Amino acid sequence: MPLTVTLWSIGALLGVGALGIALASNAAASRVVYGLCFGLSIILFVAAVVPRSAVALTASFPLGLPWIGAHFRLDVLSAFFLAIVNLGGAAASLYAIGYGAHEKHPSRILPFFPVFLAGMNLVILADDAFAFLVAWEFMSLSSWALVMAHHHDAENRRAGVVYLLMASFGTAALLMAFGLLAGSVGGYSFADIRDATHGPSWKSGLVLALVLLGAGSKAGLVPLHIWLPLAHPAAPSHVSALMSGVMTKVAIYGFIRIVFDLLGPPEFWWSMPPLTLGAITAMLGILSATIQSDLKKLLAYSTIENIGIVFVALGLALAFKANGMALPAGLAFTAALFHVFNHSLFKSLLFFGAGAVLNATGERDIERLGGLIHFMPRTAFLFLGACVAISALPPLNGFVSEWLVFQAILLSPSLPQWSLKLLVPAVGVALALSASLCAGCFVRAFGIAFLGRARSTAAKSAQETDLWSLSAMSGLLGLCLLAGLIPSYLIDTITPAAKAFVGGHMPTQGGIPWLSIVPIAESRSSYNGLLVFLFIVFSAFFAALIVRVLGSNASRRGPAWGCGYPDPGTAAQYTGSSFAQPIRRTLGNVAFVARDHLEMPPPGDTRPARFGVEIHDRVWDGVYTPILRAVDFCAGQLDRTHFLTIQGYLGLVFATLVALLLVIAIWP
Amino acid sequence: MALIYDLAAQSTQMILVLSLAPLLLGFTRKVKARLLRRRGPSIFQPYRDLLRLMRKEVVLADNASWLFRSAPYLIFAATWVAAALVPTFATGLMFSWSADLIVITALLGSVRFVLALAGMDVGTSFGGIGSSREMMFASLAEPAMITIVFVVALIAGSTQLSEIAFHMLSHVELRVSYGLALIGLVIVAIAENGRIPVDNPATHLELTMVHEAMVLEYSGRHLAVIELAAALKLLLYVSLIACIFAPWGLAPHGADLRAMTFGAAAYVAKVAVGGFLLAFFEISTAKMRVFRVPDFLGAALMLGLLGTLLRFVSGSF
Amino acid sequence: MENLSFDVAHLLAGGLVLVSFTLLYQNRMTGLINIFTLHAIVLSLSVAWQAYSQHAPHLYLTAAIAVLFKAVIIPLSLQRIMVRLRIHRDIEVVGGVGMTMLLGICLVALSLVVMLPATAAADPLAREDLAFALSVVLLGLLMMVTRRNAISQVIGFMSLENGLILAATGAKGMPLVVEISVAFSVLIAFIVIGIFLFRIRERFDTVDIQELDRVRGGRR
Amino acid sequence: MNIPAFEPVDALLIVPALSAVILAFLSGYRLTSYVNFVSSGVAFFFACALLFHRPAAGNYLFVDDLNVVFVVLSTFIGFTTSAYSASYIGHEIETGKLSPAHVRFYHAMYQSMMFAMNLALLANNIGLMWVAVEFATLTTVLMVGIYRTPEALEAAWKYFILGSVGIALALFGTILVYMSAEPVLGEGYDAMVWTSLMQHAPAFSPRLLNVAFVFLMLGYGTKVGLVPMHAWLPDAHAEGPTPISAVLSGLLLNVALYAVLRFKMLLAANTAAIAPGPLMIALGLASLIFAGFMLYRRDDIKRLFAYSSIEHMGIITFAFGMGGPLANFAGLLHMTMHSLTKSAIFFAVGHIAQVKGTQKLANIRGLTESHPVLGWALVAGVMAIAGLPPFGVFMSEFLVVSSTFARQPLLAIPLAFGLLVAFGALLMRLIELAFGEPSESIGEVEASVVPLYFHLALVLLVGLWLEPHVAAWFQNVAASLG
Repeated sequence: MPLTVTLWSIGALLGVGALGIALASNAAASRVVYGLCFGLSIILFVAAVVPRSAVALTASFPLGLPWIGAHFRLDVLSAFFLAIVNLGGAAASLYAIGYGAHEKHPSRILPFFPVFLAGMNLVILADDAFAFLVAWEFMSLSSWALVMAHHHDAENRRAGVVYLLMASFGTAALLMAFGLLAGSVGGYSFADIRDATHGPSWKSGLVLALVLLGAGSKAGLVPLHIWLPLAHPAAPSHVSALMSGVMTKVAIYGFIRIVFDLLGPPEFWWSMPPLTLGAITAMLGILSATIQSDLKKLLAYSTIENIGIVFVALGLALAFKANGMALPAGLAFTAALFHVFNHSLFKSLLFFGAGAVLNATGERDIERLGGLIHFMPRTAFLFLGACVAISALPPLNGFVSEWLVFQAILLSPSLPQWSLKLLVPAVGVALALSASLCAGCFVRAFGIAFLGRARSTAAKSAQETDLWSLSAMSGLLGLCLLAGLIPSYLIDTITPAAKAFVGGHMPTQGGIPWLSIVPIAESRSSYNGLLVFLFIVFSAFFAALIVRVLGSNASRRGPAWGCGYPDPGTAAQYTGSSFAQPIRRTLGNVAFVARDHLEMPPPGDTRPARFGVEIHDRVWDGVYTPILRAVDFCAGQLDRTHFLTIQGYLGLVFATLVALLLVIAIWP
Repeated sequence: MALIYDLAAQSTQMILVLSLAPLLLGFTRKVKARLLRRRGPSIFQPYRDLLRLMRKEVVLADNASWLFRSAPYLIFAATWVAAALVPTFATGLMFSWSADLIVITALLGSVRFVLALAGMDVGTSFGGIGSSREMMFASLAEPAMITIVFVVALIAGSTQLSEIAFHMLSHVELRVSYGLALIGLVIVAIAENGRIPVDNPATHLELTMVHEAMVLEYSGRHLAVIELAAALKLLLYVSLIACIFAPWGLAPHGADLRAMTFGAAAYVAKVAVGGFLLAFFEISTAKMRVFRVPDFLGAALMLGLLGTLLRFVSGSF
Repeated sequence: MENLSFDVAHLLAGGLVLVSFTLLYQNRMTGLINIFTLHAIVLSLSVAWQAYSQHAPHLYLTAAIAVLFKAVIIPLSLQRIMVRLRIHRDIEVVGGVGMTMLLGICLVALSLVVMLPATAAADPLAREDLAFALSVVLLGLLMMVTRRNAISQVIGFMSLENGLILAATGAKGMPLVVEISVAFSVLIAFIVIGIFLFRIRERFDTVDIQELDRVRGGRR
Repeated sequence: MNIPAFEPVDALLIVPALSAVILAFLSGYRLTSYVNFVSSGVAFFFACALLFHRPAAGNYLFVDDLNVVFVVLSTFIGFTTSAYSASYIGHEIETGKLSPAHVRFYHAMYQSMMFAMNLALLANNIGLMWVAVEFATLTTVLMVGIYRTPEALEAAWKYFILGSVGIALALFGTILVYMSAEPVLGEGYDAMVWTSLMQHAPAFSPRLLNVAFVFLMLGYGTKVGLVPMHAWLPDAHAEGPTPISAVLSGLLLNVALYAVLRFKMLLAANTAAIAPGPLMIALGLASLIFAGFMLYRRDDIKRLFAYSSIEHMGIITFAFGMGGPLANFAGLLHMTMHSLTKSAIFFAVGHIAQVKGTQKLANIRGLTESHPVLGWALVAGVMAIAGLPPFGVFMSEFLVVSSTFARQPLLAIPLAFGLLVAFGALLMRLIELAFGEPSESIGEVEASVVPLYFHLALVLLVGLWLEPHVAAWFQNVAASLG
């Protein structure tokens, strides 16, 4: 029954897409379309979370490959991810009811937005390789169309090229992976693949590599992440939120589905690529985020960081599962899914905030913002909440998942393999490093954009955003708070998935007094967000009370003190790049080559001194530039054959003929 | 009955740390002065300062926002809670299980987060400089702290401070990783509290200052609360070191009043020693340039990592 | 008798290869055309002999077409075109005559190596024929590749086609030979008398194909 | 000599031939294009009739599962293209690019070309098939040269020379096949008739067959447009009238491919002979990768898609070379989808060239904004040809790549590489063409876009839902291909 409802509403989403084409010219179109999307997403969400028996529901249609058909399956994992996708979808639609009103060319967005939602849902439901890949590419294509919505900007066009190329690369990789899994007989349905006996370990290793390439390129795993910071900012903000907050999660779903489910029992070394890549991704992602001045680019890079964290957790789960340590495996797996959920919440919220700022000021560059906390206080508050959450600070939800990951790491000394013994601590340090850098990054983002004084007239004239957007954002923040204060319920909802995919799960959290969570045992570690939160609130009020009793309440406004220097005007504020400079200097060169140019005119010269920073992305320079060069070179060399004389062409044919005849002549 | 007893013990600890914090500050200053052959202010001077600040009116910068005004209380509250969760005279207090060592670290992280934002709120160049440097130091100090937590947790098999203290008490043994963790923790403590050689709490108009730069715009009661929070933080780290590496005299869970008073006495003694050592260290070193600090903290990080690796490679639990 | 028929067929086929070589050797236009006429005559003779020895009357028709068309009409028209278009009399050869001759010998060797073992089953007459035919084809192709102007290319193509006809007639009792040869003649007619030289004549002073290639202004 | 009973097979030949003769004498482009359209429709109708009624194989003509696929496909595309060419030619006359005399000639040639292709597909006799292909070459050459511009003539001349050489090689191969069959089947027709050849293939002399296949592969491969015999293809596509480009890509290449397939089956049936697969795989991969790289430097929109045709012919040849039910099915499907999609793209390109007044990529910008109908159609078409779902090409490429990777990973990697390289080029071009600031245009679309959207709709339909009967039909064709 839930599956039927789900499929019907997905069909309805496609219908809404068609409606979008029809209504495109109409003024009220956007409200109608987004409203419908909101309703359908809510239905899908409910259908996903409504309690069911543990057995998976399946359905199949005579579509796709004729002799296989299209299979759909709703099991615990897909239900969890469906909930995430449609929660994000609902939030984005609600936000877009208000946000979409500012869109210049709705006709380039309305048809694709519902289709994009439908595509993501289909990926999660697909139960055979063909349907999976079709849905996967469907998702990529529709989001690509959305990225190309503002196509007059050359930067966006470039983003479109890079995005779709990387997406197709990923699809090709997944396609080969499925080819290996299905074997030459072509048993493409996941059921067949599960039943199939799995070949030698090199084969499964190859599949793992291909899946890392395929899912990783979609999720933004280093070094396949380059499209992400280009494409996510290019799209309209509610779409960026979906791409960053939700689509990357779909990619992670793909990874889990193939590696934990289809690929059979893991071997311990499978865990090493995800662990290593995850750690590297987290570090590079957050370091690059810290130096961005484009708010949406910054958010995109931070998405990359979070993806890295998730992959680390999944790698741990693999390692534990391979060694038959059910309980730790369950812990790591739960941590991964928990973080997936959290990130989908606060990343969407952050992009919504960025979109609100973009609408209010027309600026994405934080260097030209500032003081927005005065002009759009509600947005500022919600954005701040999301910043706290993503910086993994208690008592919000980001901390809980990161805490669980650390707990899982603390269990890993009992892993027998030496390689893992050496790898895991390093990964743990990388995680800690990225977490603290993340805090710095978001202090910078919020502090420069929302605090201080307005750096441009655009920022001065900003207005608070509309109620639709605010309600969407508040809803998300509320969920962040809930997930942070009483995580036990969420953990218990993940439990069945963990049981099904890694064989173990955390102890049931429901019964524990005071709603606190206990990963393994009370004596090892426990955390109670609610209590900590209440404590802080209580003691804050207590302190305020004491001060009120003992001290004076007198206060007056005056010019800023600033060590007695007269107010030097807004330009003298600390800028984003100067804020990032210490980190750029100390850690930056891990991720990129940053060179500072200081041009100091000689004494007596009245020119202003100039300071500039040029930043080279190591990944881009190291991996992609050579590839592009090679392709261009080959194209250039081969292109000469286009200008031969007819003799030249005849010569080619002649040579081929003679060569083949020689082969025939010497053939035994 | 037992509940009330536990509650009492817990609240005693909260009051204790709150009242002891300024004293530690004053004591350290006094010792420093003495070591420098000065008389120095009385060790109760910090209390007086706090009271005077509270009575003064607050001068808010023109574009200070609600964040600026609420930040001090948040900072104070979070620090206080964190400090109250570290066993001082007794382990296994009522709420100690509601947060483990990682949570305490993270709570301090939130404090820093709010403080850095408050520093940027008014929009002067000093606040920004302070925040940016604070975050840079934190970006190394926090992972260092986490690695130290790893070491300790891997030794004790738990991240619960009470459990750790208990474990340390029960099997006293010398391990290399202890030493590494201790040194690392001391370095982190110095950096986090902005003491010499990382920062100089006694100066105000110096462009290398960090913590003082962030709170530059604060005045009156706000400043008072922040200063108190800073004092609490210092005490927290001292008692943390004491609880992990010198857990002697800690009263076990549900101990009677005598044990507790004994524990309290022992605690005060430990704090005094800590304060003395701190003062001695501070007068014997000079402040370092800002961009040398990362190396200083990096050392802590490396020590922590080394310890963790040792623990991973040698025994499992 | 059987023996004689074999010898004659062998002689004629070999002669055809020989004439192909002389075609390769030629570097003057008139000479080229005359030699080609000889080529066609030898072909028609061998076809006729095949018709006789295979008792296949329809092959006489093929032979007749060959004589009439290739030995009379084509050479004449080529002469006319040459005169009309004032094509200069000598031919550029890519990489020199000696080189081409050497290549040609290698090609003949190759075709023998390929064909003789392949046709072990067939009767000796067919074998020899086929081997020679293949070498004529390859030589024709070689000529097309190495000659620079259109007429010599056309001649190369026609000699190639002669080789094909030789093979077709050599194949015992192959049907449709006549049709095929007719179709081919049409093809050649198209090339030779055909619209193209005239069209090209309209626009270029020469039918040197490099001129044609120059038209392509870097179009991609 | 008794008159045989009326057969749709004969109709397929008679109708085009007759209308070719008629069209040669009619004038006035409305009438002639109408006649052209109608007769193509009738031919398509009879082709469909073949699905239900198969005549017995004769000495000259026969019908089996394999060539029915080709016949239906080619008559269908001939039909839609005639519909498209009606409006296209109209525009060419208004702009004075073509004189009425030329148009008469054009239509006559169109029909005779259809005749030649049907003959080539239906021929049961390798000699007859050869003659038909040669005739098709002649007609297409004449149509490529129809604009009389130096470029057009040069393209036609190049096509003519290379095509003739190819044809000659193919003939030699044909003779060799006869020679190898003659000892078994005796002199006369039997040794040239497909049906009997297929039956007795195992007994033929393998070595002779090997040599024969080399010649046939190169000869007919020239007309398939396989690298390195491809040189004629881009110019011929670019310089001829657009309907002819569509027909060349959609039909002629398939017809040549059909010939190759037939001989491949012959060789595959003879176990002693060298397996034909590797040669086809090699040529296919070469074409795919080569064309993929060539796409980058093109500046003429029709040449761009001509090279993409080479690329896809490479994929199809590769698939058939791999063999096996999956790969063969994929090859057939891919061929069908490519014909539909590519002709659709050429329809769109023709309109674009007319509204923008140029074929230069550099001067065509922002189509989705200036001409949404065309622009989005082009986007859809290129997405489809690039093998993105939900279009049919994806299904075939999915099968090719995955089945290859399961059997020969080392072959699948260059395959996927070539696909990606080509996709990169197409994508860059597409984004320049369809997005950004629109370039100035000289007209609006007055020609009909129905055939264009009809093809795309078909491709989309197949991508989502392949009709079971069609699937079953393709499957047993694939099985018969071995």
